[in-house]
Amino acid sequence: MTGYLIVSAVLLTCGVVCMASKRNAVGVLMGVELVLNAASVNFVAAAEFGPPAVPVQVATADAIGVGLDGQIAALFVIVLAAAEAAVALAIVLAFFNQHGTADVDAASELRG
Amino acid sequence: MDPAALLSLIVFLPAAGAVLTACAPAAVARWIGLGTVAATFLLTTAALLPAYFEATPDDHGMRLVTDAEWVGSFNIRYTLGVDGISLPLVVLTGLVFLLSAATSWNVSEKPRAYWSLFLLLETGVLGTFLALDLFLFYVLFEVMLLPMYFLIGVWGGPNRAYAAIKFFLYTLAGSLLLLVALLMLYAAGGSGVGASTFDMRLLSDIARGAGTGEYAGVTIDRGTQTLAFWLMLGCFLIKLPAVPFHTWLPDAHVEAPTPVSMILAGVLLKVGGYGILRLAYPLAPLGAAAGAEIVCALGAVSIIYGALAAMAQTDFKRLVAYSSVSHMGYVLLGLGAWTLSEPDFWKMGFSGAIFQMVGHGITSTGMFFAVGVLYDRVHHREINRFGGLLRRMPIYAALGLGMSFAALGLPGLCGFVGEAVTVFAAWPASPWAAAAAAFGIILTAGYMLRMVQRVFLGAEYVGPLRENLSQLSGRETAIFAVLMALAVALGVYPRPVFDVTEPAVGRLVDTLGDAVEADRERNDGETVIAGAAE
Amino acid sequence: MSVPALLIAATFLPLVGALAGLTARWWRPRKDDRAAGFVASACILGSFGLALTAALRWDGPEPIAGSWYEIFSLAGVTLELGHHIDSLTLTMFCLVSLVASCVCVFALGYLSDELTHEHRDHSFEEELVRPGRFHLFFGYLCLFVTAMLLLVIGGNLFHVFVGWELVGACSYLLIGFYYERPIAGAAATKAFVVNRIGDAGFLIGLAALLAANGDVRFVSLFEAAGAGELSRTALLIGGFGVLAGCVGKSAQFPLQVWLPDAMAGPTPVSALVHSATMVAGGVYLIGRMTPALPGEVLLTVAYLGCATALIGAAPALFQTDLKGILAYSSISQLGYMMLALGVTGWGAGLFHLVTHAFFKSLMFLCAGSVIVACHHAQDVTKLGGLMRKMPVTAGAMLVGVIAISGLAIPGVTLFGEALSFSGFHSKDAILSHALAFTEANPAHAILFWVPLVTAGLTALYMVRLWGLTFAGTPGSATKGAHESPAVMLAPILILAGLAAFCAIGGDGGPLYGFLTRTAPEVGTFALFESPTEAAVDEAHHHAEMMGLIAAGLGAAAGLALFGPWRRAPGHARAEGLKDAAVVRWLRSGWGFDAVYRALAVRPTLLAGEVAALTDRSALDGAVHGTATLARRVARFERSVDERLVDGVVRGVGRLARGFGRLFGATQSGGLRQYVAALAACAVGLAVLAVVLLAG
Amino acid sequence: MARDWQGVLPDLALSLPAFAPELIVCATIVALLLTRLFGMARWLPAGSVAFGGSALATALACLQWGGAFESPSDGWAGLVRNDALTVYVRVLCLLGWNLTVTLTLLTGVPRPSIDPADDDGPDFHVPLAAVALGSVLMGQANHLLMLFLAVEMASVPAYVLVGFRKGSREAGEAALKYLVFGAGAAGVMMYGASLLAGVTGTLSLPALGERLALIPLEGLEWNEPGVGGAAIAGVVFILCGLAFKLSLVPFHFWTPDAFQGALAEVSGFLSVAPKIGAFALLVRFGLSLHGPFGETGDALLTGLGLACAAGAAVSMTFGNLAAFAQKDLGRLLAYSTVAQSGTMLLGVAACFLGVGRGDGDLAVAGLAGTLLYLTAYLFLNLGAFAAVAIFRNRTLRTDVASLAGLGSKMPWVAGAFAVSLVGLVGLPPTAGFVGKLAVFAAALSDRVGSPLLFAAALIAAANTVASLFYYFRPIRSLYLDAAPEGTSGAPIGPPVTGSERAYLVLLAVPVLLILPLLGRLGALCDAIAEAVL
Repeated sequence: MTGYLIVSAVLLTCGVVCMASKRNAVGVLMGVELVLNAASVNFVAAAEFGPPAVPVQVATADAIGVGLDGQIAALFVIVLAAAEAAVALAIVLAFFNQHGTADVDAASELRG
Repeated sequence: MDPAALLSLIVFLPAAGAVLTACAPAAVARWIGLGTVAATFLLTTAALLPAYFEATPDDHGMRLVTDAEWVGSFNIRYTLGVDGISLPLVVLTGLVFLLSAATSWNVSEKPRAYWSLFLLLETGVLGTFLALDLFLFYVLFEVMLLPMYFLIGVWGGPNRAYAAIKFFLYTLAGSLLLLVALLMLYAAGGSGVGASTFDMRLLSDIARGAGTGEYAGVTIDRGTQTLAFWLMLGCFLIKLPAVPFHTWLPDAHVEAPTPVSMILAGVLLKVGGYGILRLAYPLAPLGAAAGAEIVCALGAVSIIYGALAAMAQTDFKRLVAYSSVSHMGYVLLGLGAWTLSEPDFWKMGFSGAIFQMVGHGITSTGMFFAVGVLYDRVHHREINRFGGLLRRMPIYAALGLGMSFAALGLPGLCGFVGEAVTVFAAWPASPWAAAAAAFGIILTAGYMLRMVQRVFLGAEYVGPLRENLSQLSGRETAIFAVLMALAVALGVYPRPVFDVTEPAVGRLVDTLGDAVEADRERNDGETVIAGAAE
Repeated sequence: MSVPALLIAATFLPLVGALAGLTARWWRPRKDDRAAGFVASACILGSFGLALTAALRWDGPEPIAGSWYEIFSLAGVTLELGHHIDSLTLTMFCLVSLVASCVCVFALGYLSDELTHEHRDHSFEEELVRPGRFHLFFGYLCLFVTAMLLLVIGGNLFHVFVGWELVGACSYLLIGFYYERPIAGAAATKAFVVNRIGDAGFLIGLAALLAANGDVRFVSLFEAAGAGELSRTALLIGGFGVLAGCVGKSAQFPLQVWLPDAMAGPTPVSALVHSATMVAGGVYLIGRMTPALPGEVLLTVAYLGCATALIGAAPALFQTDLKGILAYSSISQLGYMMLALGVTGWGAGLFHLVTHAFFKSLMFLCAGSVIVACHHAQDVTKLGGLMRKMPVTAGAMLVGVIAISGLAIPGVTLFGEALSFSGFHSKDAILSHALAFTEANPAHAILFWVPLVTAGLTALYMVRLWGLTFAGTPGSATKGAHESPAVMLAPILILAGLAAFCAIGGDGGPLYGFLTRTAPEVGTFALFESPTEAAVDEAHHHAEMMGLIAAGLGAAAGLALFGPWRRAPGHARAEGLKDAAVVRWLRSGWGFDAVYRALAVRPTLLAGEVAALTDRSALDGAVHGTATLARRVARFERSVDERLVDGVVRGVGRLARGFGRLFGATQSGGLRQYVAALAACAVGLAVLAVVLLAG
Repeated sequence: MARDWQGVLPDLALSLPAFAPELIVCATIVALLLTRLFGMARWLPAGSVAFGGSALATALACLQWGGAFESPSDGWAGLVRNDALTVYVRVLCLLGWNLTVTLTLLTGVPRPSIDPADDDGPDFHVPLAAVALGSVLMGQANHLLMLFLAVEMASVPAYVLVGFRKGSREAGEAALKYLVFGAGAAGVMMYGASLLAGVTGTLSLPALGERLALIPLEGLEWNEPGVGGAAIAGVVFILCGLAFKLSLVPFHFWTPDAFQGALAEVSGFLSVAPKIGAFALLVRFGLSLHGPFGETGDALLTGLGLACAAGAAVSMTFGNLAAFAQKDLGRLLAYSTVAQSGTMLLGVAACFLGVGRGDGDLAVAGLAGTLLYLTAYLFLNLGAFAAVAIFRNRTLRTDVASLAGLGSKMPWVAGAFAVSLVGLVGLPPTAGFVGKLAVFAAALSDRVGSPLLFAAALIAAANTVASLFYYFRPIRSLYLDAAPEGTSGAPIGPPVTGSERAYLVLLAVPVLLILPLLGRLGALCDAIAEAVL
C-alpha cells in the first residue's frame, strides 16, 4: 500500500509542477490529468488493500477495504477526466482562436 | 381606539404614508406627506398623551404595551411600549417632523422620493423610541439610516456624497457595535435556559440578576456586561455624537437640506441619548457602573471641545452643528452622573439629560431652521458676510436672537433647564466634569453671541444677493414662532416633562442601584468566602 | 393683598409694559406714538406703588419665605422659584422700581428722536437712516425691570441665578440697542460673555451648595450653615462660586472690564442698569448670602472691593467721556460696597448701594440731559460752560457730585444733622466699619487706607467732571444747547431730592433703620476678628473726620484744577494730562482689555482653531487615513490576484522554475501562479492541519 | 461493493421518487439536445423548454417538502442522502435555475438568431441545467465518489457557460482561467478523496466518522505523518476543492475573472446555485467526520470549525478590501461573493464548533444561520446580477460609472439593484440583515468558549462596515451622481419592459418583506438544522 501511495504522491507532484510550469494550456491540462491519475492509483490501491494500520474492529468484512468502490471510483475519474479534457480543449481552442496563442500567460487581460 | 394598537399605528402610519406617496402623483406628494406627518403628530399628542396617562404601567413601568409573537425560533417578539423616557421624545419627534415637513414644503426636486424617504425616516425614529424588543429596536434603528443617506445624498449640498457616506459609515459602524453587543447579551441572557430573549425588559431584569420565571437565577457575567456596555456606548456615542466620534455631524449638517438638518439635530441625535438610557445602562448595569465616570468626562470634553470648535467656524451651519456637539455633551454629562450615594441626584441627572434632549430638540431645530431661511434667500452661510439682519428682517432676526439665547442657555428658555440640571446632578458624581461643563457656558455664550453679532447685528448686510432678503413668509414665521413659543414654555415651566420622566427615571435608577448593590454584596460574599478559605 | 402677593404683582406688572413695547409694531404701527412708553411708565410706576405699599405693610424683622413652583423636585433635591422677603428685598424693590420709574419717564423725553421713520444715527461716517425704535426700548426696559425684580425677590439661589442671567440678557439687549453701531454690538457681547465667566463660577457654587444641602433656599441654607451642617468644602466652593458671579455682575476686579464698554447703550440704560440696579445685583447677593459665607470669602470680598475701588477711581480721573467717568466711578463705588460687606459692615454696604443708586442714576440722567442738549456729544473736553444754559441740570448734577464725594459741612447742622447729602452718610458708615475692622485686625490696615485715598480721588474726578462740563467757557459741542424739557427734568429733580436726603439721619435714620431690620448677625470667624458694634461706633468719629478731610482735599484739588473760575474751555483744561503714557494706560482702564485679549481671548480663539483643526486633520484625518489605507490595501489585494501571488508563492515558484529549467522551460505568468498558489495552499493547509491537530 | 442484489429493487423504488426533480432536470437536458437534433427549435425554442423543465423541477422539489422531514433516507445504495437539507438545497438551487432561465428569456440571452436552427439556445441552456443538476447533487452527496461527481457536474458545464460569449476575448480568457483553476482544484480534491478512501477504507460519508474515530490523533509525529496525517491531508484536500467552489480565499482567484468575463446572468447563477450546494456539501462532509465515538472526531471538527472561522475572517477581509478598488460591476460583485461566502462560513464554523464541543444549540444555530443566509443570498445576488444584466442591455457597459444618473431614468431597475446591494450590506429590513443576524447570533453566542469564533464575528462586523464603501458606490452612481454631460434626457436603449420590472420586483419582494415571514423561515431553518444534526 505504501508503495502505491508513494507512486501516487510522485504523480501528484509531477502533475502540480506541470500545471505550474507549463506555458501551454494543453500542457497545463496534462498536469491536471496527472493529478487525477494519482488519485486513480490511490483508489485502485485502496480497493485492493485494506486500510493500513487501522486496528480493525469493524464487524463486517467488506468494510475493511474499499473494494469495488475504489475501482469504480477510478473508472469515474477516468471518465470525468475525459469529459473535462473535452471541455477544456474546446475552451482552449476558443482561446486560441481569439488570442492566437494557447499560452496561458496571455490570459492576463482581466484585471480589476 | 384600542390603546394597544395606538403605538403600532403611530409607528407605521408614516410608513403607510411613504408607500402611498411613492405611488401617488408627484403633484400631491407633499400634501400626502404633510398630511401624514400632521396626522402622526396628532396621534402622538392628542391620542397618545391621554392614553398614556390613563394607562396603568406594567411591572417595568411600560404603558400601552403591544406584544405579539413574531419570530419564534429566535424568540423575537413584536413589542412596543412607552414610558416616561420615551414619551417626551416621541412627542418631540412628531413635532419636529411636522415642522420639518412644513419647511420642506417647497422641495421641488423628486418630491415623491423625498416625501417617501421623509416618512420612512419618521417610522424609523418613532419605532426606535417605542420598540421594546431589541431586534425590533435594531431594525428600526437601522431603518433610519438609509432614508437619511438618500436625503442627504440626493437633496444635499455640493459635497453631499461624501457627507452622506460618512454619516452612513459612522452610524453603521456604531450600529454594528450595537448589534454585536445585543447578540452577546441575547446569548448570555439565555445561557442555561431554553430560550434567549430579545425583550429589553426581561434582559434588564436578567442583567441585574432579578430574572423571574424561567429566567430566575440567570445572570450575565461582569465581563460580558462590560464588553457589551462599551460596545453599546460606542454606538450611541457616535449617534449622539460625542467627541471624538463627532466628525460626521458637521459634514452631514452642512450638506443636508434644511429640513433634514432639523430632523437630524432635533431628533436623530436623541436616539443616542435614548439608547444609553434604554439599552446601555439597563442591559449592562455592571459595565455601566464602571464606565459612568467616563461618560461624564466625555460629556464635559464634548461640551468644551464642541464649543471651542464652534468658535472657530465661519460657516453658520457648521457652527450650529458644533453647538449641537457641545449641547449634547450636557446630555452625556447628565447620563454619566451616577451618584450611588445620592439617588436623587442620580435621578436628576437622567431627568436633566432627557430634558436637555427635548430642549436641544427645540433649539437646534430652530437654529437650523434659522440657517435654512437665510440659505434659501442668499445661498451662502458665511457668518462674516451677513450682518444687519435685525434691520432687514426684524421678525426673523428677533426670533433668531431668541433662539440663540435659548441655545446658549438663558433661563426662562428651554436650553437653560437642561444645562443647569445636568450640571447640578453631575457635581456630586464628578465635580471636575461639572465644573468643566459650567465653564462651557462661557464658551457657548462666546460663540453664540459672536455669531449673533455678525449675523443679526451690525449696520448692513454685507453679503451677496442683498435683494433676496425678503421678510419671513407666513409659513416660516409660524414654524419659527411655534419653536420659540415652546422654548419659552418649557423654559418657564419645565415641570410637565419632569413629571412624565420622573417615574420612569426613578424606576431605572432604582434598578441600576439594586444591580450595583447586589453585585457588591456578591463580591463581598466572595471575598468573605475566599478569606475563610485562607 | 399680602406682602408677597404685592411684590409678585410688582414683579410681573412691568411684563405688561414689556409685552406692550415689544408688540407695539403691531398695535401701534405709527412711529410717532409714545403709547408704549406711557404704558411702560405706568407699569413701572405701578410696580413702585405696589412695592411701597408692601414695604409699608411689612411688619417685622421676620423674613417671609415662600415657594412659587418647583422646576425639579425629588425627596432629596429641590429646584424651585420662590420668594424671600425681608427688609433688604423690600428696599431693593422700592429702589429698583423707583429709579426705573424715573429713568422710564426720563427716557420718554430722551428717546423722542426715535419717534420717526427716519431716525438719523450720526455715529457713522455716512449718516445711517433707520426707523426709530422708541417702543422697543421701553419693551426692553420693562423686561429688564421684571428680570431685576425677579432677581431681587428670589427666595433661593437658583431663583436668583435665573434672574441673574435674565438681567444679563436684558442688559445685552439694552447695550446693543444701537446695534447698527459695531461698538454697541461688541460691547453687548463683551458684557454678556464677561458676565458669563462669573456666572460659570456661580453655577459651580450653586451646584456645590445644592449637593450639600439638597435645596438652595436661603432660609434653609442659612440654617444649615449656622448649625454647621454644611461641609466646609461646600461652603467654600459655594461662597467663592457665588462671589465669582457677583464679581462679574458688579464689575469687580478682575472682571470690571465690561462696564465702561457697556456705556455704548442709551444713557437711561446706563443710569438704570449699569449704575443703579443690575450692577448692584452682585452686592445685593453678597449681602443676601452673608450668613452663609465663610470668613475666607468675606475677606476676599473685602480685598476685591478694596482693589476695585482704587482700580475704578484711577481711570475715572483721566476719562474724557462723560459717561466713561461715571462708569469708572460706578466700578469704584461698587468696590466700596463690596469692601463694606467684606469687613462685616453689612448695613453700611447696602446703605451705600441705595444711596449710590440714587445719586449715580441722577448723575447719569443729568449726563443724558447734557448729551441730548449737545447733540450726542459726550466728550467732556468739548463741553463746558453749560451751567448757564442748563441751570437745573447743572444744579442737580452738583447735588450728585457732592453726594458721591461724601462732602459735608461739619458743625453745621440741619434738623439736628450734619449738613450733608446721602453719600456722606453711607461712605461714612463704610469707612467707620473699615476702620473698626482694621483696628481689630491690624494686618488688614490697607482695607481702610485705600478707600480713604479713593474717597479723595472720588471727589477729585467728580469735581473735574462737573467743572469740565458745566463750568468754564462753552465748549465746541455746546452750541445751541438748552435746558431739557420737563419730562426729563422732573425725574432728575426727584432723584436729586432723593440723592440729597434719602439717607437723612445716617445710620440712625429711617432708611438705615429699615434696611437693617433683618440684618444678619455678625458671625465669628477664625480668619479675622469681627469688629463689635461699639468699636464701630467708636471708629465713627475718626472715620468721619478722615473721610471728610480726604474728600475735602480731593474736592479742593478738583476745584483748583477745574473749578468754575477757570475760564478756559474743557479741552484746554484737560490737555495737560493728555499724552503721558501712564495717562493713556490709566485711561484705558489699566490696560486690562489688552491683557485679557492676549491672555484669555486670543488663547481661547486659538484653542478653537486648534479644535477645528484637530477635527479636520486628526480625527477626520484618522478616518480618511483608514479609508486610504483600506484603499491601498485593496489595491495591493487586487494586485495579489495578478502579481503578488508571484511573491506569496515565490518559494513554490522557484521550485517550479527549478523543475521548469529541468524540463527546459522557464516562464512566469498569471494563470500558472493561480494554480501554483492553489497547490501551495492545499499542501500548506494540510501540513498546518496535521501539525495543529496531531502535533 | 458486495451488495445484496435483492436490495436493489426496493432501493430503486425508494430512490426514484425522491430523485424525481433531478430526473426532470436530466430530461430537460435531453429535451434541449433533442430540439436541436430534430429541428424542433423552430416552434419550440430552447429557452421555453428550459423554462418548462426548470419550473416543473422546482414544483416537484417543492412538493417533496414534507416527506423528507419525516423520513430521511439513503438513496441509490447510499450514494445520496435524502433528508431535509437535501430538499432545501434542491428547492433553492432549482429555484435559482428557474429564475436564471426566466432572466435569460427577459434579457434575450443567448441572443436569438435569425435562423432558429442556428440558435444558441441549447448550447446555453444545457450547461445551465447541468450546473443546476450538479448543485442539487452536491446538496445530497453522501459518498466521496458522489461528492466528486457532483462537484465536477457543477464545474465542467460552468466553464462552458463562462466562455459562452463567443468571440469575446474576455469570456475566452475567463473560461480558460476558470477551467485551469477548476481542474486543478478538482484534481486536488480527488486526490484528497482517494487518500481518505485509502486510509479509512470506505468512501461512504456516514462510515467515515466511524472509521476515523479508530485513528488516534495523539502521538502523530509531523515528520512521520502516517495514517492520521494522510487522513488529515485527505480531508484538507477535499476541503480545498470545496473552498474552490465556495470561492473562499485563497481559492477565490478564479472568481473575479470568471464573473467579469461571463454574462451577468451566468455570473448570477454561478454565484448562487453551486454555492448553496457546496455549502450543504461542506456541512455534510464536515459532519461525517464526526463519529459517535472517540475524541478524534471532536478534535477534527473543532479544528475544522476553527479553520472555518479563520477562513471566514480571511475571506471577508480580503474580499471586501479587494472589492474597494473595482470598477467593473461583475468584478465588484465577484469579490462581494467572496466576502459573502466568508460570512456564511461563519455559521458553518459555529456549527462545526458546536458539534465538536458537544454544544447542540450552537451547532443548530450556526447551521440554521447559514441556511437562512443562503436563502437571502439567493434572492439578493440574483437580483443584483439581474439588474446588472438589464443595465448592460441598455448601456452596453458593466462598469460602475456607467450607472451615473440612471436612478431616475430607470427607477425600477435602479431600485431593485439598490435593494439588492443594501441587502448585501446586511441592513434591515432586508433579507441580508436577517441572514447576517442569524449567523452573527450563532457566532457571538459564546465569547468565552470559542474566542476565535467571537473574534471572527467581530471581524465580520467590521467588514460589514467596510463593505458599505463599495456596495454603495453603485448606489451613489445611480442616485447621487448626475448623468454624464450630453446624455441627459436622451433615453438609453429600449425602455425597460414590464416583464423585466415584474421580474425584478419578484426578486426584491422577498428581500424586503422577509421580516414578517421571518418567523416561519427561521423555524424552518432550525428544523432542517436539527434534522441534519
